[in-house]
Amino acid sequence: MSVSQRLVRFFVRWEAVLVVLLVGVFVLNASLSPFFLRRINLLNATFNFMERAIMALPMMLIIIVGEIDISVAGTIAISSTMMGLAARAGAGIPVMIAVALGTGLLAGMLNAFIVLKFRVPSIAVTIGTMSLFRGISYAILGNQAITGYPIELASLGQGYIGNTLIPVPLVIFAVLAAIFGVTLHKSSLGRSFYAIGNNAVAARFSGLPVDRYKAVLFSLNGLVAGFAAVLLTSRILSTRPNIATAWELEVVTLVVLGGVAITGGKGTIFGVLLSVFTIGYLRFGLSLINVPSQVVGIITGLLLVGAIVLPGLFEKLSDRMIIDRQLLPPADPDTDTAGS
Amino acid sequence: MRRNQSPIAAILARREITLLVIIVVLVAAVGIRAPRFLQPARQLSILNDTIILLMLTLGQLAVILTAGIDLSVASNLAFTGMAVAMWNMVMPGVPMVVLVGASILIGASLGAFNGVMVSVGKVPPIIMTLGTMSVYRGMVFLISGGAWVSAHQMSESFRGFARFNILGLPSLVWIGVITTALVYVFLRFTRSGRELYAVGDNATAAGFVGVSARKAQFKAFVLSGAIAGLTGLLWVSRFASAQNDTAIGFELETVAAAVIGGVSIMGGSGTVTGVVLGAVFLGIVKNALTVVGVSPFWQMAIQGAVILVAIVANTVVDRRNQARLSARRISA
Amino acid sequence: GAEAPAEDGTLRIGLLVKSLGNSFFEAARDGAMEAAAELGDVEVIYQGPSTPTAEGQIEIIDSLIAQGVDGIAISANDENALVPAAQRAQRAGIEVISFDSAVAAGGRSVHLAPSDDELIGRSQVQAIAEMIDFEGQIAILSASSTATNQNAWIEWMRVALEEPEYANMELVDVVYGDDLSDQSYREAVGLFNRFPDLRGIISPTTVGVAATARAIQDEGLVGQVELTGLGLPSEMRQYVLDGVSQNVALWNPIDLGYAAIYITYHLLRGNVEAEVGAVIPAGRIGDIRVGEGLVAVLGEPFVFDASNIAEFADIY
Amino acid sequence: MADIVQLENVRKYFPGVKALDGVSMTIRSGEVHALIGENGAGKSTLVKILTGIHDPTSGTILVDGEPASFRTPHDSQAAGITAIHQEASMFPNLTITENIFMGHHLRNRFGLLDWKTMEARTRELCERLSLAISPDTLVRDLSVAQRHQIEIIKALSIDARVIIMDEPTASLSLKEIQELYELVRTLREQGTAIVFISHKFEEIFEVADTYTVLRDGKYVGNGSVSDVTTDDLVRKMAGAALDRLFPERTPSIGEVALSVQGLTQAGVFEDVSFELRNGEILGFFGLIGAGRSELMQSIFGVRSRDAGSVTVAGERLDPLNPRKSMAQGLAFVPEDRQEQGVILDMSIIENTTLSSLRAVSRFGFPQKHTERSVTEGLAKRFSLRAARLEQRVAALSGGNQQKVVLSKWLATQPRILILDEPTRGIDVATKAAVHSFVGELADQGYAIILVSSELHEVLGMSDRILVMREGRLVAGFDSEDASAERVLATAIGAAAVEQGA
Ligand SMILES: Nc1ncnc2c1ncn2[C@@H]1O[C@H](COP(=O)(O)OP(=O)(O)OP(=O)(O)O)[C@@H](O)[C@H]1O
Ligand SMILES: Nc1ncnc2c1ncn2[C@@H]1O[C@H](COP(=O)(O)OP(=O)(O)OP(=O)(O)O)[C@@H](O)[C@H]1O
Ligand SMILES: [Mg+2]
Ligand SMILES: [Mg+2]
Repeated sequence: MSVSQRLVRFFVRWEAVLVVLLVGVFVLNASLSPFFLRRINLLNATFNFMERAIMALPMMLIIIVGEIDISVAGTIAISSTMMGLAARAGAGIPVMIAVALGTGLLAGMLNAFIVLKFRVPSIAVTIGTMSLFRGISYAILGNQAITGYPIELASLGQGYIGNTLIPVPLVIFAVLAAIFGVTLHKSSLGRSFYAIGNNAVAARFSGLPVDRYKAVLFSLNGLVAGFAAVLLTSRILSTRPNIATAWELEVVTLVVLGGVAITGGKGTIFGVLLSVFTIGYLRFGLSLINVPSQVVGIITGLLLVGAIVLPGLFEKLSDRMIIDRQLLPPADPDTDTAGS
Repeated sequence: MRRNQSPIAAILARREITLLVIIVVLVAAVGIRAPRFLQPARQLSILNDTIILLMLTLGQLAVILTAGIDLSVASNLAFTGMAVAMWNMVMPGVPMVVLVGASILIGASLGAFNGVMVSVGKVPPIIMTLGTMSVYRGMVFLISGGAWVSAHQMSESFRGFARFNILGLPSLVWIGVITTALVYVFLRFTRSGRELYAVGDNATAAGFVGVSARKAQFKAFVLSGAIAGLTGLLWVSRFASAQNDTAIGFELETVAAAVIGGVSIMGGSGTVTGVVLGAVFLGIVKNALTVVGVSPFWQMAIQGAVILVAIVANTVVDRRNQARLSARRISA
Repeated sequence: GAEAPAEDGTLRIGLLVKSLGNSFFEAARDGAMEAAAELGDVEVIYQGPSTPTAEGQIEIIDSLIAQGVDGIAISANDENALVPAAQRAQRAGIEVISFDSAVAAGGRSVHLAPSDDELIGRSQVQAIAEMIDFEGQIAILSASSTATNQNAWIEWMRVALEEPEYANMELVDVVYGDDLSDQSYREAVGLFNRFPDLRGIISPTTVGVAATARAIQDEGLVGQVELTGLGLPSEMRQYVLDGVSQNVALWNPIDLGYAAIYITYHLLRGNVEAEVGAVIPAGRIGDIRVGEGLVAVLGEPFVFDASNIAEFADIY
Repeated sequence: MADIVQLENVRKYFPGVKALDGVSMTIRSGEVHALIGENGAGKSTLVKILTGIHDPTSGTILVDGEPASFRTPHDSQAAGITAIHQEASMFPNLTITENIFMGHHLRNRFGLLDWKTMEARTRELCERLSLAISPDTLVRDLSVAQRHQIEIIKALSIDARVIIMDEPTASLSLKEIQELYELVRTLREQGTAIVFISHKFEEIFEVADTYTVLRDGKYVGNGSVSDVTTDDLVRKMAGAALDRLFPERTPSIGEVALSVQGLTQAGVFEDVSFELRNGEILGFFGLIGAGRSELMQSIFGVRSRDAGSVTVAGERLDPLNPRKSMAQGLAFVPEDRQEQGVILDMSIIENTTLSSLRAVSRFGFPQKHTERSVTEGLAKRFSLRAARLEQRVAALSGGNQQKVVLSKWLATQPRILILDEPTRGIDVATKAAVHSFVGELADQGYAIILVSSELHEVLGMSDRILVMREGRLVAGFDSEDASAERVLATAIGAAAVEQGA
């Protein structure tokens, strides 16, 4: 393979494009703002997108098995609300966390139940439960806010590891990402998820417990949403029913920009990690030079589209190169197939 | 098989009927609580309130039929609405016909951008329109500089455009009816319309008979965009105010209306009748909650629950019909 | 506390609003720019999230901290949720005040209220009472149920309605239009349906009051259902002139932004201390007194009616 | 007999694959031209080039002696060429009428679609094939055989001069196949050229006049069918002769391995009871739609049942629990390989180990080298034709995909194998390999259920034959007293046989 071919081949991989984007974001931001590359700023900036980043992990699995969960933000709202009620009732922090996790889990299980029991497309079901979950928060809280969380709670969502400058949520995200990554890419479970996403019928006929895995993933998504609710609540130390508004599409955006096919069966943890930090730091960098938020929206939107178009272009290019090569008189038929 | 089914069973097997029954029950239930709700004037006002959702959902239908989705409709609406409102503000003399044409054109161009990137650039529709959802929304801010266009900055004819009366019905309703009829004819009686179904149902098979998936996707997005543009004008005229967050969050509502109306999110199946019922259903739910006097804090939860029930009921009934059909195969 | 100003002596102050693309805040920005021009050594950074969320505002506060601004004036989407971020800013030596919509006491020094909550609540009730001759059913159409300033005003309206002169008026419902045109419109129509004898609506929110006016007009209820509220003159001009609403009130958002910058500036320069009783000079507006709870009140809401609204409509 | 289409030195390269490498062929009117070759030889690719779906990389196509270029299916339709494709090419959610007219809808003078005329045409065409279905029936509500007939009607609807049939009989049963032969002959008499692709030689000798053989994308030879024997063709296709299609065995039948009692799913199969013994090949024959596949799916546990039980070694298998079935040594090769068999976007290795992940894993993590060696062994055993084992299964030809499915199930080291149409769509050499392999397995004591719609296969392979009709077991035969006539008669139903006789 020639150098140019190898280069083209490299860029066919989605992740390669994302790496370039991330580097580009860093270079651009560093040249535009002197504050960007400060370590403390880079670390602190993560506080603002870690809940969504954490949500992107189980969402990635759900999308890989060919489903989707639009109700995550609603789940965060209801989990935070329940957690707040627990706090009001005088519960300690462990109980509060347990309540949030439990609520999220229940919400996820409800999604799983409706999707799997009635065989309704998950996008339809979760559009409904999105309103239902958030609606329950409104019904409970009305125009009230829950405040007065114990200040110790803050050490979770806005705290640092020991005396370092490393944010707690970032570390939690790193640990979760490692677990999710290993599971997805190395374990037989992950292999099964890909199989299910590619062809659920064939997966079932191959003896994989498709429905059980999907139920687990929906529940897991709810559970993690409950956890995201804990982090967010601890970060803002209050709860209102409009908490995490419109996050559902942001989480989905993180996942699909990471190269996870919305039709299922394709995507890597590496891509999602890159997408999380690309978007996160792009937004942070642009806000450092005070670009209006709407313009930030335009830029991230174009980035999303561009990141998809580019690998496709490279792929076309590389296919053409390979076919061109074949059209030359075949020197050695063996290398011909092996080289592909 | 159809042929040995009784006519009544054939009617009941239609998915739309389930929804119609649900709607009738809903209206009756609300009517018992609040008899005023049943007055023709009220029903007309609900219809009026539902038209824009209905029109957008028709565009959404076209895209979903090709196994796509258009999440940029609401942003498109906001942008086009702002653009024509600003034009009207700057040049109040420009006749409405021109603005109508412009709104359709602007909307169609935004749709065409989606369409080109999806069909030629091979960007999955959901990603493309997630992107343009924020791009178009940001563009509203760019052209308006963050300011609104208010009633007094609009010409009399602009403000009155969505509500002047023709034969006892507001123009908004007429436009909705005409759009619905046109989309119906397009989907039922033109090759391009049928090709949307073909492409969404089985893209490979469509390729085998020379139906281009790319062209179909492009057309669907242009149609969706054109309708979104027109509704932009209607929205701004109806509320006599063009704002930056006009119709924010409306995109998921159109998807919900389509899904409730029995449109298969996988593509290839869905009808205009279903969409009309789906949009009307959502419109009734929203209006009924304000009329019945449910605590405002409960509205969202109830709306979510009702949507869930409708979707589940619709799917389950459909499945039961399917099962009946296949059981009959063996015995036939 | 005042931190050493930037090297060239220019103070950088962030004006953080609820969301960008809102006419009210665009006017406040104009006022802020005016103040900056007068003061000379101030640079205003106008920012806000694209949708009115607390999370979006927190993100911006963090970026303002990272770029080392000197002061931040916030109109908060959520008084509590912003507190931790605002405290982070304070710890970084940034002067944080709130204006228009408060940050809870722990997260700011001074709050610049456009007007006194009680005054707003009472004057709105008085306005609608005069329109309906102190008799009949009224309703309130608010923004979102989570908006704290709205809720404070509504509480005062309820209190005011206890007064004997309003004995013949009945508050039948409070509904929420979420500051969305279509939702507000629908809620207004819902009120007409549910309460055929409804006489008046108070809508203390700019989007809501305009949408309600439109709904009254569309339903042919002009004269039958009266309307007042807090509305931008530009948005409401048409309806006031058409007689849909006899008058609406609002403070001057330009002055609000203007004063917010002056207050932040003087606190930063150490010219005044943030304490009850402090008097802060605010350019053409004159002195502003910091009252109980470190709340400074800009003034009384200004009432726009057919005689004067056209004049203000061109300004904001 | 005029030459209609001539292909000269046509090549088609995909990235990494030379699907066609210099193929020439002449299609003449009034002639049935068989196109044969092993799996992956390039037959379907040729069809796609002729129908404007793929552009040839190089080479020329002449229509009536004039160079033609088929950029889209419309072009080739305009030239009078149409095809019944190997892959499912129907629109399940659309009506029969629509399926027939998609791509060339009729329009009235206003430019709008003329549904009346189209339905009338459809009705006409259906009657021509004596298909009694309303034109507005949705295709998803049709049986497989009916769908196939619609495909044929579709081809007829555009008065084609050349009709290409890519394995048209693969999912038809005998009755429909006979009807198809009739139709092919009628068309030939009317001067239509037919290109007929099949892996079943008896079909080729039954209907074809001439043949063209492809091997590895290359043209190998052509000639008149009357001049050759099956052996000749096989030698041309594979480059070597084939010993025999069915293995020679001396079965030694052992204990009961699987027992099915009163298994019922209302309206699908009713009250089915039988026993399967170790070392036995139990053939299941029936017409398409007899319910065999559904029965097998239910036994394996991927389809629910209303009543009855399945027992293996004294252990009852639960409904809808394929894991338990697998734990008891069951393996199930389903009939629809694209839908139920393979994961198209995953590699050969990943497909092969999918059902035995636990066996190739340590602590839940699949081990690369174990997976590879398992897959390599199986690929060799089935002479899988693939560039690399990491290749996506989607890039394999149909027959090779089937081999991957077989490999997957053998990797689970089963004791009881249920094979549903295991040789559908695979070439004769591989078919023989599968047969001998199935025979070997039986000899090693495996218990095997072989469901097939190919009577010869059932007769040639089975130790015992059960016949299903309309969801019920109607007869059982031992291999000695099973004859083609008797088995077929029970499958069709006595009345039909008398009529036919
Ligand atoms: N779209 C494609 N991309 C890449 N390779 C392909 C594609 N289509 C076919 N091939 C390859 O081209 C070769 C010929 O395939 P083709 O489908 O024409 O075989 P076939 O003769 O029809 O086989 P079968 O009898 O199994 O149907 C195979 O090696 C196949 O893997
Ligand atoms: N008459 C029918 N009408 C509709 N669908 C059918 C019919 N028969 C079978 N099917 C479906 O088509 C698929 C293919 O099955 P196939 O045509 O091989 O027949 P079958 O009923 O499975 O029985 P058999 O294997 O005995 O032919 C099956 O999964 C089944 O669901
Ligand atoms: Mg083939
Ligand atoms: Mg079968």
